[in-house]
Amino acid sequence: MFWKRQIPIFIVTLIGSITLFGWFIDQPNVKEFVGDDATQWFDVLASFAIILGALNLIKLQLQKVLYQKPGWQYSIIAVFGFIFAIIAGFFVKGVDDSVAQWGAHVTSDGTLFKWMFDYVFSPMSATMFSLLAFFVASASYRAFRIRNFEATLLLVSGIIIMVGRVPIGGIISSWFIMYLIILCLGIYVNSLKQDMKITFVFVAVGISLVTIGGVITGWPIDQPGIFYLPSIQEWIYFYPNVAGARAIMIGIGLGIFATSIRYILGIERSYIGE
Amino acid sequence: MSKLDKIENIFLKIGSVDRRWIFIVIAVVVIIPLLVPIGLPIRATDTSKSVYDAIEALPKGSNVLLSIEYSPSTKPENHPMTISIMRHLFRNDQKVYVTCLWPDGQFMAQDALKQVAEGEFNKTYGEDYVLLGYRPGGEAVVKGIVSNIRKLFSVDAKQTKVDDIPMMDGITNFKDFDFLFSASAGYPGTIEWVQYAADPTGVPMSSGVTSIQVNEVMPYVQSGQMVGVLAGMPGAAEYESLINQKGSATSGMDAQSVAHLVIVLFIVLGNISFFIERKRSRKY
Amino acid sequence: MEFSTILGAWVAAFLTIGIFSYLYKDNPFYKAAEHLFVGVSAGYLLSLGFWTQLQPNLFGRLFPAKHYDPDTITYTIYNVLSFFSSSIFPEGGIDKGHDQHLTYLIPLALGVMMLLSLIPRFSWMARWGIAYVVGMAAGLKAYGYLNSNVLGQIKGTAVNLLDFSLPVFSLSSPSIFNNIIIFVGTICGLLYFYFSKEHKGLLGKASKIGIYFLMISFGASFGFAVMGRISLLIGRFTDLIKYSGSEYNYATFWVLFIIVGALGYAAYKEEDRGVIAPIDNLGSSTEEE
Amino acid sequence: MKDRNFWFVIASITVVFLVYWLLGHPYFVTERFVMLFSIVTLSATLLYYIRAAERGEEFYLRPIPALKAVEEAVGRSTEMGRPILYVPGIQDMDQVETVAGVVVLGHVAKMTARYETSLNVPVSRSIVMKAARESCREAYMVEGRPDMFNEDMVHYLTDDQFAYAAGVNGIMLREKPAACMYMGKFYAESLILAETGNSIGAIQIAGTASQAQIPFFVTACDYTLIGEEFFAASAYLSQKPELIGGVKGQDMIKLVVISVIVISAIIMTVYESTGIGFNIIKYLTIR
Repeated sequence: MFWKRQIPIFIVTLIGSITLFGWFIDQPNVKEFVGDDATQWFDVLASFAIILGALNLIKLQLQKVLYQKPGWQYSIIAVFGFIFAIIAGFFVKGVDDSVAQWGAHVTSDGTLFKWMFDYVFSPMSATMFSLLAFFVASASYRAFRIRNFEATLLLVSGIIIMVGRVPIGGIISSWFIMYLIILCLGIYVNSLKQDMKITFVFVAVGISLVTIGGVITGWPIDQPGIFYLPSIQEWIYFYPNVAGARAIMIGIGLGIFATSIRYILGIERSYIGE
Repeated sequence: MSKLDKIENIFLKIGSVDRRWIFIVIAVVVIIPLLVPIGLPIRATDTSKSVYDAIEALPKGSNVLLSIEYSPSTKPENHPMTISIMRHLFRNDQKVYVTCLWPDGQFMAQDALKQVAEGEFNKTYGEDYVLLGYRPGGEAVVKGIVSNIRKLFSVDAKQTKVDDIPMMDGITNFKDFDFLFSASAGYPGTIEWVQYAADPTGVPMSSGVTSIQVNEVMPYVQSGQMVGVLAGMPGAAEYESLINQKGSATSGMDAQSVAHLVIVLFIVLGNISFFIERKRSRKY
Repeated sequence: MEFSTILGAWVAAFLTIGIFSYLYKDNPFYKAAEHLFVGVSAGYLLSLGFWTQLQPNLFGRLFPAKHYDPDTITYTIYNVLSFFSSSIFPEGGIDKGHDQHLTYLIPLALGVMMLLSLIPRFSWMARWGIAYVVGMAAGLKAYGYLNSNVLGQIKGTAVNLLDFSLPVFSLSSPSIFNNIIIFVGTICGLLYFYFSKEHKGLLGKASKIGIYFLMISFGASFGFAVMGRISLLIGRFTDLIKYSGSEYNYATFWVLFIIVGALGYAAYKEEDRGVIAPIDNLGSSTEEE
Repeated sequence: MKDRNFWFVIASITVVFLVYWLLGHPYFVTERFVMLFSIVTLSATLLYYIRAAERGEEFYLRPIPALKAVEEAVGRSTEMGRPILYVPGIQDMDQVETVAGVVVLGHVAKMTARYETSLNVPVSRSIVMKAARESCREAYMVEGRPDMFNEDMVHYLTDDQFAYAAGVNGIMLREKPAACMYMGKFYAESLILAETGNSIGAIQIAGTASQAQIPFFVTACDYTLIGEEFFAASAYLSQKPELIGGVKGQDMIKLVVISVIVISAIIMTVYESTGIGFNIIKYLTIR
């Protein structure tokens, strides 16, 4: 119990207090630990964690092959991929020492490792992510619903950003948007009053007002600015969006702060499975 | 069955279509504009313009630190930014120092330098630009550059001693740079540069980020901790139009525009069938 | 063009289209590409982590070339290691510009303990390393986040609200109206997350406004997320179009032809046997363990 | 002044610090004093309320609709005779959100035990599987229905992100759960899950703090716990005093932050328009 429970809690409290209060201590050793070594140690541990993960994965895949579980043929491919990457990483450099020594080979041109990066790793990781473009499209069709006022606000601001930020938003006239708004308001009025006549009068008056305005001003594409998509987009993005994002940011900051303090003081111990 | 009901039925039918049709539509609207460009005019947003103005205002021969923090998975968004920024810097005869916080970033930096510095501008390595390369440690690297860059980067990416690189004369820490541009796709990246380098030293910085990240860095731009930001591929395209040299982002913009419109259309169509369904379920 | 480049283009085209074939349905091409990806990325990250972290940063600090002296114990160990792998431990110490820091034996020990946790009997050993990571992150992040996310943002919001050098209203440039928007939005957004009082009356209204601001912000994230995904897709298609050129021997077309042909043939066969293709591909043939 | 020990410790720390300060504060980074002050005050506030709650003081928490909906959803599943699907995110236990997700799972399991509804929990990490199993077993024991618990209700699919999403989708389409709950850390798969859940007409309740995924959940799910709401959920459902105290403490900190914003804005406005006062921004800037 002592080794498994008390020591880890002690380590957290010790390291946590050093890294937290070290910021206030003007002493070279402490400063160096807080400013550099603490993170470097973390990176070293993270590399060990990567090795651990890789070993775990290979263990799983090999078990699959050995016991011939369903889909074991594919596991052979996974193991092959791993071995190939390890060979490129540790055994076959592909260039002379004068071009790249061991260690520099993972970041130099012309090596087997770079080839693997360029033609195997890059295309696959990029493609995995770009699959999401398709899923976004299908979700936007089948799942993004205007269920309540909040969702409406979200979708409308999302749509304005999406259209306003790309070139096509710039060629949509503000007058077109005004007509669109009139029509949408017409639908709203209709559902409110349930009377075709009122709706018709409302829409007719609205459309003629906009048209008169347009004729007088000569239909400038980006005037009035509050109906021009790139301008509204810029405003949303710079003001209401920042306000919301800032509230979330402060909230996250406080949440992380509170959790960290609970860790350091030993109130929360979930990380060791309690 | 009234006319309205018939129209409603059509919408409902469209609403329940197999998703593979939607996939095909998206693939087609992205591929066709790539093959047959429309050439929509690109209008720069204010945040992109501020980046351009800040770099344009630097006097000739300024020291600019360019930090590359992205991997191939976001290359389409970040790489065009890096290339445009390099073109702008080299055209104005600035000295460019390239560092990487991501290991894959070094590949990206090499690619861009090979294309722009060697291929287009014929600049001399070590005098006009230097690739300092990747150092592990995330924010520790940022802090290291702020306190003493020569200690952290004792050699460059080609293992040359920095003392032998002419343009490294007089560069000892972050304050010796006049500007920082970070092309970033996540952690460690722009946020760390703001927190540990730009905020404490007051050296102006700007950044090009992936679309997903924009909202995380916007509060910094708004409060003036950063000078503008390039947001995703459209941001890169805007920068290409600002420096008047088209690249891969510009050629992607037509596809991007059309795809966005189609997605908006999908949302609208989907919601129409949602409303019809809701109306009918209320009736019965 | 070099053979390795052309071969690379073929491999890349095959893997890209193989993964895209998942959109039609889960199939052997996708599964093969996916498993290859899992294996390669594990090995790739391991090699990268080793050569950019462990070798230069850990071993480079334990056995720096600067203090090389074969008579000391550390370098005797080093020379033994060097005998096994001269690429990792080159002769004369590792020259990465570091001084000797024997304190790095601590992370080495924690790391080795982490690896030992693979053995079920020692599975608790990983806890020490985890504890270090948790403690370090807690200390550093508590300070960093409080400084830049809380104090920094308070600073950004606390502006002169009645600055009459600015216009009262302007859409896309700083104005008093916009300053007030940010001020009110931030405070109401924070109040939405206030839990220990019922949201009625003034607090209720404020939190309602707060949630609207949050939703606008999420809307913007939504728009940007869609934008990012589409950009990446454009990037992939641009590459595929490049690989379809004659200098790559029309790799894209050939690969597309082969994969579509094979999938089409399989679908045709299935139909022949009277198996109706499932409507929703995602659920059709997923594997569960 | 109820908590004597607390005030005593605070007073002693202050005295010790004052003595240290008067002795010339060697090794202290003076320009970071504001920061040290905030860290100490904020931690003390937090600690005070946690201790108060542990002593038995009761705090009110406002109702959150999404949490009420959890019980409704369980009830509806019972009526329809269909299972409940619970996804605790795709990350490991080192993420705070996963931990919160597993805690909430415990409460959902209590409800399913009470209503005799079946529960299905696919997970993507083996450690999460162990933790989730324990938490379900415990819940069924507490409700006095250990007979209803079986280990397979929590089962491991795969570590890989998209393969996991595909696996969960398969379960949804085959079993047609009446309610789907997504509580934990999510990445890109959020959208795939929510879309499928939507297409089978399940009640969907999501909870996450992953900023980029919240919009997808808000638009595709019936209820969403946003950010801090999600972290507070475990306090709501567990009614454990130390957790409720923590929520109360964090609320107090929020009030402090809001007042600081308002006061600083007033000071800035007065300072810049009339020149009276001082530039508070200078004090908030920590190098």
